[in-house]
Amino acid sequence: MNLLKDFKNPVLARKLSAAIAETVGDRPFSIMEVCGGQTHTIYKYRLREMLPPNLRLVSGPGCPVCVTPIEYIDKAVFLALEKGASIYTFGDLVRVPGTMMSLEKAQAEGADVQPVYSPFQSLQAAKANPERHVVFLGIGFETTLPGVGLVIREAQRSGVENFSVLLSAKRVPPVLDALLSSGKAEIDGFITPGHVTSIIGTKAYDALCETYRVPMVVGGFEPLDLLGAVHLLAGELAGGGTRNLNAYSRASSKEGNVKAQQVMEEVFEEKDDELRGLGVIPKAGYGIRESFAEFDADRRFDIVTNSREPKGCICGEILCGIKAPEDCPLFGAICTPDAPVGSCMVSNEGACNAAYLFRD
Amino acid sequence: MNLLKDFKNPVLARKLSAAIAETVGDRPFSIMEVCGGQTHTIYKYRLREMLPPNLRLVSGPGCPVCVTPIEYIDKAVFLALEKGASIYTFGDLVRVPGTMMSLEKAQAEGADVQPVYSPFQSLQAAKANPERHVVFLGIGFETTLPGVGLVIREAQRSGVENFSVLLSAKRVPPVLDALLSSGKAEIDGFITPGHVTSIIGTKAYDALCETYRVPMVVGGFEPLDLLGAVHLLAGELAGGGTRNLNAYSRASSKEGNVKAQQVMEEVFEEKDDELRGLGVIPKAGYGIRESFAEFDADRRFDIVTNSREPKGCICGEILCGIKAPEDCPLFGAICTPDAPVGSCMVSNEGACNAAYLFRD
Amino acid sequence: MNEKIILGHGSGGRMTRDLVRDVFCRHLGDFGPQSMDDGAVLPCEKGELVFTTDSYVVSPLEFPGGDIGTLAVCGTVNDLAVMGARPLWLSLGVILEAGLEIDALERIVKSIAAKAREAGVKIVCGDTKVVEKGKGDGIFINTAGIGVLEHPLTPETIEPGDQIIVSGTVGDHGMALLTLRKGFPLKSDLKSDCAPLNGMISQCLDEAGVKWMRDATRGGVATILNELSEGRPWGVLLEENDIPLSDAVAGVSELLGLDPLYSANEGKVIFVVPRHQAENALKGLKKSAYGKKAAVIGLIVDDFPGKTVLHTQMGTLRTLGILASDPLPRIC
Amino acid sequence: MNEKIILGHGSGGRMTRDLVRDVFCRHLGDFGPQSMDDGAVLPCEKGELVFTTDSYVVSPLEFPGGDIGTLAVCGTVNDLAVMGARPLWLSLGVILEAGLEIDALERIVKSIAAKAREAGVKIVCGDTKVVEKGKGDGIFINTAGIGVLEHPLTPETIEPGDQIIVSGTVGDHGMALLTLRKGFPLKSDLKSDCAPLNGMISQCLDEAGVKWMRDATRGGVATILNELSEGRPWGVLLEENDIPLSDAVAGVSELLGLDPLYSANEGKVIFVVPRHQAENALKGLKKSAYGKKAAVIGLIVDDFPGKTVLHTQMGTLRTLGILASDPLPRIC
Amino acid sequence: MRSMCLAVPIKVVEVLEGQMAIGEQMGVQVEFSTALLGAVQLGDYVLVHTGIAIETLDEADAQETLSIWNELNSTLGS
Amino acid sequence: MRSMCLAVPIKVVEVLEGQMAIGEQMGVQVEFSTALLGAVQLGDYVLVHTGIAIETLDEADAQETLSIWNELNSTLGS
Ligand code: SF4
Ligand code: SF4
Ligand SMILES: [Mg+2]
Ligand SMILES: [Mg+2]
Ligand SMILES: [Mg+2]
Ligand SMILES: [Mg+2]
Ligand SMILES: [Mg+2]
Ligand SMILES: [Mg+2]
Ligand SMILES: [Mg+2]
Ligand SMILES: [Mg+2]
Ligand SMILES: [Mg+2]
Ligand SMILES: [Mg+2]
Repeated sequence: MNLLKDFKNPVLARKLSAAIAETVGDRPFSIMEVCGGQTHTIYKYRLREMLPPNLRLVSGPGCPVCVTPIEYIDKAVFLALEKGASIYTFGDLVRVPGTMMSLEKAQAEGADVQPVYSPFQSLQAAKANPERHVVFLGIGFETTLPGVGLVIREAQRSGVENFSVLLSAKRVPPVLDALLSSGKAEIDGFITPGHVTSIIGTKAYDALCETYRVPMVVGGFEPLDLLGAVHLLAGELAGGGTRNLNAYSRASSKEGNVKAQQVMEEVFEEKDDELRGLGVIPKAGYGIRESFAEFDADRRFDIVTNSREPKGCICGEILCGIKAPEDCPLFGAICTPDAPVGSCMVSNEGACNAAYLFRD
Repeated sequence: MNLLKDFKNPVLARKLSAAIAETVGDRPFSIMEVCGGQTHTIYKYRLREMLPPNLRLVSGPGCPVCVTPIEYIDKAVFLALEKGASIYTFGDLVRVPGTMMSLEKAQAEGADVQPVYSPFQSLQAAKANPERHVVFLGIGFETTLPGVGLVIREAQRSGVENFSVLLSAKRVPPVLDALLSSGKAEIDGFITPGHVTSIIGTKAYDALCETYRVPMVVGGFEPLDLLGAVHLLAGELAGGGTRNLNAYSRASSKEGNVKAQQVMEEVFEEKDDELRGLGVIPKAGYGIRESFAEFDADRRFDIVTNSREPKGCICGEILCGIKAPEDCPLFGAICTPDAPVGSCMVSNEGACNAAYLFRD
Repeated sequence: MNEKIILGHGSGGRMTRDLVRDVFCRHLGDFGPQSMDDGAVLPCEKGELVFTTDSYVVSPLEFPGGDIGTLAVCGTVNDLAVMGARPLWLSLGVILEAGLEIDALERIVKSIAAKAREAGVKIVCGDTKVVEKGKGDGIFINTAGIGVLEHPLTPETIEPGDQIIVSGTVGDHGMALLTLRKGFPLKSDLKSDCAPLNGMISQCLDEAGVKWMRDATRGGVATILNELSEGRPWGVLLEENDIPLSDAVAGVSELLGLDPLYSANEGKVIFVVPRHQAENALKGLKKSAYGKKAAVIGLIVDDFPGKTVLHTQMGTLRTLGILASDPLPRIC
Repeated sequence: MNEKIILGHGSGGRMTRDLVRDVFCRHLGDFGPQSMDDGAVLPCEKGELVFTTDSYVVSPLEFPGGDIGTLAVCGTVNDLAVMGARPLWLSLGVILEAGLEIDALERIVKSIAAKAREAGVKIVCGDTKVVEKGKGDGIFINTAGIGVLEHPLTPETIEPGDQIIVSGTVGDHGMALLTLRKGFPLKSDLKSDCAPLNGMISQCLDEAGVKWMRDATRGGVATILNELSEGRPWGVLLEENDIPLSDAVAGVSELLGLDPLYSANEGKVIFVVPRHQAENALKGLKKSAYGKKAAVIGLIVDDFPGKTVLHTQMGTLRTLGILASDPLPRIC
Repeated sequence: MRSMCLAVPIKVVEVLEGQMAIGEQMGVQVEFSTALLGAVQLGDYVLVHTGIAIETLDEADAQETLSIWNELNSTLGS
Repeated sequence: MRSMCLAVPIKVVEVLEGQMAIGEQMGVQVEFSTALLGAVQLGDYVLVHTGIAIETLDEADAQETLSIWNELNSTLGS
């Protein structure tokens, strides 16, 4: 079997689509796909076309680039231009506008900015260039964090002195908790993020389902994964169920990846943290533990920023599922992927970017 | 009057030429022009054509690039490539081959090599780029040395910490002394170097004239200056005189430039030194005094070289006036300005370079 | 404008186009290019010439399937050929960075010679400059090309029903270069598809009434088709399942989250031919080693005027837009 | 060869020529340039075209008397004109370094437009690339040019007695750029002489039987005349006193110990004309603003076959050789 | 280039020293860390995210999921 | 570029602070140090080597030298 192609099978897709329509009937429901990667797949394959019009898919706060505060970009630019650090980063971050400039523009000012596929590349670069200080931009949710933790642990183990991580790590369950407790977004069910769940396990959502009486289904990232998740959710919604289900069981379990959890526990500690547009959320983030302080760019450098959020951007409300990209007056006119105003327009996983790229 | 053009007057040149021919008659004489700048003028204006064939002009050891040992180039390359220093240098040095490579080739390996007109430019560059160490290549005879001394003094006065001088400073009188005492070159009279004399004064040659019973005349650098000097020398030679005369009195005096002598005295101290091809000559060079040790690149850096002189090059004998460039089997065939073997082929003031450039 | 040039201005996407329009075309006015075509049709006393230019700044200089020299010949030959010209003469301007190995330069020049020979073009004039180390990147090459116009295209006759053909697998060059990025832990047998296509194209022109063609370089198939459809009263409909894709390109695309439709090709042409000629066109293309995997991938449709739309493998329809730029390495 | 490219390879002197011969010409063989001329004569169906290319890498980008854009148009227009062609079309390839100010780019493009207008040529195609900061030097420009051959030169008819004419003062461009070197404590009103000379040249061609002409760019008058005399059964004899020299060029030359005969010009042409036409040629040149100081500076002689010899102001004779290279800044 | 939520099934083709392995996906080889997994076996499918395997994939489970969906046509019209 | 033995007569046109001056030679201005000379006057000719004045030139002496040479034709045939 081909685990990629088989989950794009259009015949099965049509079956799932029909089953979903039959299940929900004509009652209106809103489902939030939490993860930006899921949003990307939904737009890329136009999956909304395969759902009945009364079943609304709403993009959630799970795009790591989108929820990273603008101050983070300003810090990275500062480290690159003022401290002469080499910045290693996932490509998505390069074009996100900071208060003064993006990393791409910093590059044009002479900054050394290297897009990478893996955080390991940044540590290798630090070892290969002992005369430079390498900063890895460690942003992401629980999917990405264990890898960043591995690299920090390895840096300490091998005594690398010219390496640090500028961390902006977020946790999905507290964010969903805040979303649900605010009561602002009217969401009937959640497609929880498959790869985050591979790490943290489905058990992480049990309390949320119970507290807020809302069904959740773990969804993968192929078209069938998402349709399958919607199908299970539809069953719950139709029957008034509030279970915590798993439509991505080939890659995620109840307990999650215990080794990964241990690495996170060893290197990071929970903290209250700000998500862009959502404000400070209790326990929504991670910091680097004291025992690895030497690899914390925030501790290591005196970083000075003067950050301002762009005017008029409604990324925050979009991330909460309150508004859609098309509701933003800047969308497509002033804010485009060429000249993005907010972070949601930059990443391929951002709702505004996906809505613009795949617009009609 | 135009002090440049008037000393190129062809009518006066013909008069001097005729006077010289008449004065020497058909007796054979050899005259050495000590300075490389004089050699350059002689070739550029083909002054030998204006002298009787029995009056031979022989190039002397006064080309600073030519007498600088190959190890000096190797040191500069080492500082540029191994120590990451920015090298500021008179342009003539850039193409001189070292044992492994020239500074121009080091440049292609990433070295920062900047040709300058004045040593002051190097100190300015050090002030403007405090993150780099700037090394000025201080080579030259007494003409150039006071300026290098001024710059070192100014560096100390203004507390510049990222500046040093790699010194290879030579003194004309001890070199002439060595040449004369060796008895190898059969020279009947000397045209002493005008600009060196501006600094050290004509008195510096009194003892030589007396000891070796050979006439000397200070010569300038315009065609008439040189013909004028030859004219005076011709008179001495014809009459058996051994005086120390001055055909460049508009720019040099008996005492020389006392302020310049004081600067040299303050910053430098005499030492025995090696001249390329001539070997170590007592008191022929200068070192930087202990009180300015911080600006001495030799003291400041652990410089490692493994120098070898190129095989077959007879620069040494040419500098002594024993042989002419055309006597070198490599001349023009293997050794050319494009691919120089010895230093005499590189500088515009080198005998081999002048002979090649202005050959028929 | 008080902005500065950033990498995106050279991406080949919209930022590049805007820069060309707002800076070059605006100031050059009557003395500048009269169209955004890659080559210019020049009135000659008898017949018409095509004249084109491209600079090549690829990194690394050498890669599986070619090098910067291969690119410099093929790119310009192909630009002439897709204008309907027979490529005849190239100029060659090189800017060398001090520190470049002469051995590497020789290899590159040999590639240039080999590709010129294969394409049947002569390099008739050249220029060499050297810049300080740190002021260049090994070697930059410019080639300008002149060809004789033999088969003027007729985009104005394009109508719904006309077929879209691609001459082979899509995205190879861009994905091959991506896997070479320093430190990227990827390995594949991917090769650049860089090739001179004038022979293949002329065989196709002989067999089919080609109305329009274009080499799908920077920006890939999606960008080139957008250029075709933009402002037209008809649209382009692509069938995702029919687009030839090598396994390795598909694999790299999945691994890095990239869309091969936006990945550069250096040996692929998109053709528009009348429906009844499509079979002939394919037959003509397949005579060439470079056209063995040619396929019909879509058609001109009445719907979606001005747009390029993809019929996805899921059966849904998705508009293919133009990307702004990529934070990717230089690939041509 | 296991050597590396060094700056000297781009000096325009012998090292450049050797590199072109040993690397480019050798490997390109039949597919490479068939002569070392700056432009190529191309057989066209009716009449002949001239095609030429040059890259411009000058530093600083802007200087008194012009900028890199001015140079890029004038240099290529002049290369066409001195081949006896009427320049018609240019291509324009730019390589921009990230970090370049768009304002500066606009100024340069305006210069390009202005000079194209003055020269009466159209820039008919172009290309834009951007490289990372630190991989370029602001902007590099390549222009290729096409002209129609109207006045084929006849160097084979050159004979002793023919006159050597220069269209004005010598060495201005190179010396002007030298005084701009960072940190050099020199100031002067020196300006680059950069200008499109096709108008002036055509006026001269109308008046005089020009047998050969060349723009005296990198390497200066001495180098260009060496290229003329090399391998010929006759020699060139120059009269130092007759060579037009501005005071400032003479001054900088003295101060820095340089020879203005080896300094680059960007608006000067050397002509060889029959003795009886020399007066007409001068008259024709002086009609142009760029030829006001034109002068006869020497002649073709039986003596010194293959050489260029200078009759110095001292009345002696000195061979003018070709310099290997200079440790000087990039000037064109 | 998207890397943030992207994780792709990779078949292990070589197990290396130091908790590293090489995997393959449609002819493309990728080197990745296995530090977050237990021992990996040749032929295993793993989910690789930013060069790090985050989970072993359960092929049987995938197969089962697909066939459940395939069964939907017995209860619905095709 | 030759700088080593090269020294050129320059006419002082401006005296600056800090033992510096500006001189002119055929329309080219050069800034140089006067630290090795005493006070320089406007109109003085000085010999400038590598940006440093090393001597004040004696115009009268130059004139005399030239006229001595010019006298040579009285004793010789022209
Ligand atoms: S369209 Fe732009 S400005 Fe509006 S919410 Fe999205 S990112 Fe923010
Ligand atoms: S020709 Fe070359 S090798 Fe011979 S003495 Fe002169 S510099 Fe040395
Ligand atoms: Mg083109
Ligand atoms: Mg092209
Ligand atoms: Mg093209
Ligand atoms: Mg050229
Ligand atoms: Mg480089
Ligand atoms: Mg040319
Ligand atoms: Mg040219
Ligand atoms: Mg030319
Ligand atoms: Mg192009
Ligand atoms: Mg630069």
